[in-house]
Amino acid sequence: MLDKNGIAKRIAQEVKNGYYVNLGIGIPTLVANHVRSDIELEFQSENGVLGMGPFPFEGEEDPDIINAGKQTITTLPGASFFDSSTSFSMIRGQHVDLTILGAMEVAENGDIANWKIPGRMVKGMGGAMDLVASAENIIVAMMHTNKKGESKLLKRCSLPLTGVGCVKRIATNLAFLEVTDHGFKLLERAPGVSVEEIKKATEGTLIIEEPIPEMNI
Amino acid sequence: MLDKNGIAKRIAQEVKNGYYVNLGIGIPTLVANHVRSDIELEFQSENGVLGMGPFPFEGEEDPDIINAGKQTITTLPGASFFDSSTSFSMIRGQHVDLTILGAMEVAENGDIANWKIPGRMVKGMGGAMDLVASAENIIVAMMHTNKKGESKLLKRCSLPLTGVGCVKRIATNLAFLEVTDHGFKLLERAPGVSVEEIKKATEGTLIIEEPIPEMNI
Amino acid sequence: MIHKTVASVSEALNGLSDGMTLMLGGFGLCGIPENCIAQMVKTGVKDITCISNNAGVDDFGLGLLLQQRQIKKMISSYVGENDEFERQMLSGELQVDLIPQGTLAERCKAAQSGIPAFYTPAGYGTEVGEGKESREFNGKMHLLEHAFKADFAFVKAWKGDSTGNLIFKGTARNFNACMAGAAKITVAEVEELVPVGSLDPNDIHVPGIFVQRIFQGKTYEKRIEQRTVRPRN
Amino acid sequence: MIHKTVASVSEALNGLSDGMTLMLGGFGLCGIPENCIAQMVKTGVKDITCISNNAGVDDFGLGLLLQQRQIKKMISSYVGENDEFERQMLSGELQVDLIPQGTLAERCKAAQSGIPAFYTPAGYGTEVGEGKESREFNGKMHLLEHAFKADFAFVKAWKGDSTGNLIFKGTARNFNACMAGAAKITVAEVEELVPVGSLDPNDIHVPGIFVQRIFQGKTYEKRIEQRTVRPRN
Repeated sequence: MLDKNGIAKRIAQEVKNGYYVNLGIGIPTLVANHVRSDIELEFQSENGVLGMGPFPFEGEEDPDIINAGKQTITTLPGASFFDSSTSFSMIRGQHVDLTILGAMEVAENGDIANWKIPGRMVKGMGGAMDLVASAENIIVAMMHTNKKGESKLLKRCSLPLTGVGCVKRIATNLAFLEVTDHGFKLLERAPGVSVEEIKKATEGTLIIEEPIPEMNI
Repeated sequence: MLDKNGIAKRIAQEVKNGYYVNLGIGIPTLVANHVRSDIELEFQSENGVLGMGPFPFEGEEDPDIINAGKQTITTLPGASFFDSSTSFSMIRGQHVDLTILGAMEVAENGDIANWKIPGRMVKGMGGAMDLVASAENIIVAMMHTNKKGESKLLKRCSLPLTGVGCVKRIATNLAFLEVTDHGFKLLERAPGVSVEEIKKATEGTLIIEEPIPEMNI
Repeated sequence: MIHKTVASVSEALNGLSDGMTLMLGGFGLCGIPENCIAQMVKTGVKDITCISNNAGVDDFGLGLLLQQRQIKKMISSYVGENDEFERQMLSGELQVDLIPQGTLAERCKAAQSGIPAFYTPAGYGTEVGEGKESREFNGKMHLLEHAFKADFAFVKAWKGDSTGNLIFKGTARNFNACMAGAAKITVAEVEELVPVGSLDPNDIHVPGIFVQRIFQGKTYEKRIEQRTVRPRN
Repeated sequence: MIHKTVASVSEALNGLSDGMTLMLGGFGLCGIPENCIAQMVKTGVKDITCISNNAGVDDFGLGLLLQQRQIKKMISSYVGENDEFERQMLSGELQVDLIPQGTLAERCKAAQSGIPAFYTPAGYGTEVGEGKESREFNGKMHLLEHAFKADFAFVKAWKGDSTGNLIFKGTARNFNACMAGAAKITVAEVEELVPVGSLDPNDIHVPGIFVQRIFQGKTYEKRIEQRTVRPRN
């Protein structure tokens, strides 16, 4: 079974040379720490920066330089700042190659819900709806089940949707999966996790073509 | 009767404090020379400059700094450069207060034609269609008649239109007129020009409320 | 050159009245018009509709106006950092229109640019698309979205000059650059008002034509929401 | 950081073939991609559709491609400075689509921004509006206009770095900034390729994400169309 860093590590393997990548809040943010150093890539943050670097050293925080999670950040050589409209030109215009974001629910048809629990939690969708409606390449990073132990990989989402039929791959603490026309296709098991465990934790249709390899992370 | 500079001089009186002004090619360009020096204004050129100044001194021409007529220009303190999309945001978004342009024909309902003579001359509309479709305040600068002596102030335009019902005022070598719901209203006569002469040179409906004052330029 | 400097924030907000619709720049607390917000708290203007990506935090930014119940409606994309906001929303005291961030930015940009409406894929098939016109382009469904209409836009820049030219620093540019010129009157507050001619015409982020009033803000707290740092070695 | 520098203009144009649709930056002869055009003349690529505000003059800019009959169709707003153009158009050898300049710019911008279509008042009630959908917004009629689709965009900047960040000088920015990122492949030619990190991230006009290939042009003639000057006193 993977922890959050493990999930990030597995997703980092999906980052290809030359990619512009947008990372959501939470586990996705950790992906930056695990990309192979020989991969050329740049991180885009929708609040208006390309070429994000690591957090600043203490005392060097600049309130005018933050990421979409409102965290103080630094920039790398070659970075640029721009306004929100230009930022979403990059996103909607499919110039961002890979979007990695968290989810409350993913459905076997690729639907995703991650912005609202009616009557209980309403934080807003931020840039997530633009990202999932536009990106060709969307990976969800999340736990396989919620705090109550219920599956987050469903036949149909029960929560208000963020986007329809858009999720391509999913990395969880238990597995790495692909969304296909016929359901969730199990690609890899997390270290030490059996196919049976993944089956039990997945409500949506699970396509299993044995043997299912264990992740190599 | 006015020459081209005279027409420009009359139009210059319409430029109010705080105006952003777009000048077309030809007579409109001359307006810049005649605005009262205590008027605060800025000239916008649709190729991407705000705060245009006079032509450069010989030897100081910069091929990268031109106006929409492709003439080398200078900029004044407070100027800015921007791309074509931003330029037309200024125009379509009605941030430009006054547009002064030439015309081949103007109709009594405010239609204007100035970009095409079918089969003979096709230069294109450039930014004129955006300007006339957007500006609240459009003044046409032109000769009252064409080279053949035919009126350019018509009941209906015969040439392909640049815009519909958009012209507000017209300054010609003979007169200063306003476009109203009922036709061209004669506001002023050019120095030494009689109402009779203006009548003869105007094909469209001419509204005359005597006495018609002579221009004060 | 057209001069737009006003003497004070109070002069800058001249004409602001109850029930108006305002645009406010900033992302989180980054690049927010601190002086304009403080002045609104002071004047007590109420029943306002705010178009702003976020709603501040409980005790800063738009949170200050929420505390005073001055806001009737928020049009935002993300409001997760504000408990008072959530309380007012769930109790029905506050109307809230949550829209995708890119759509928010583009509806500002459209207002600035004289584009009355445009199509975007964001939100199609979700609650956001309910009741909206949709249409297929290139095999993909899109929603028709309209330009905002606002009475005032309050934007905050790093440097500006008397003719309204603005320059931003870092990610404080965000919505400020899209909202300038998107309302009937745009008020810019700047950290430093510099002499006309001292800014390079090539480096202007917002040309002065989009700004009607400009003033130098008194102080800027620039509060950081998430102070994240890394160890020195 | 992603490196995009290519060794030569010939490498930059790799994949360009007959019948393609191209965007070319520039206004008149100001800011045109001189090296890319020269290379196209050299390769003899033909039947191309050019989206470009102007068509050059008889012996420079796109006029060079017109001379060689390499252009099948021009999509422009103003073509008044080119006799050969007028001859080919009137004889029917050349297809010409004349569209308002602001619409041209916005259709590029829309392609760059993933906006498939938008409404503009420009051209309503004229030939330009014939056969197009129209619609009333705010009591005024507008036309529905669509994003362009192009295979290559050739843009020219003053300075650029290896990751594709671009900075323009003066009015040479024009369509170059709107076309970057508006085609499948954007090629930027620059007067000076500077080291990554030497451009201030606040001053970038076109962020590198919109550019796929970049190279330093060999020479720039930068011909002036209308040399206008004033006397020294």
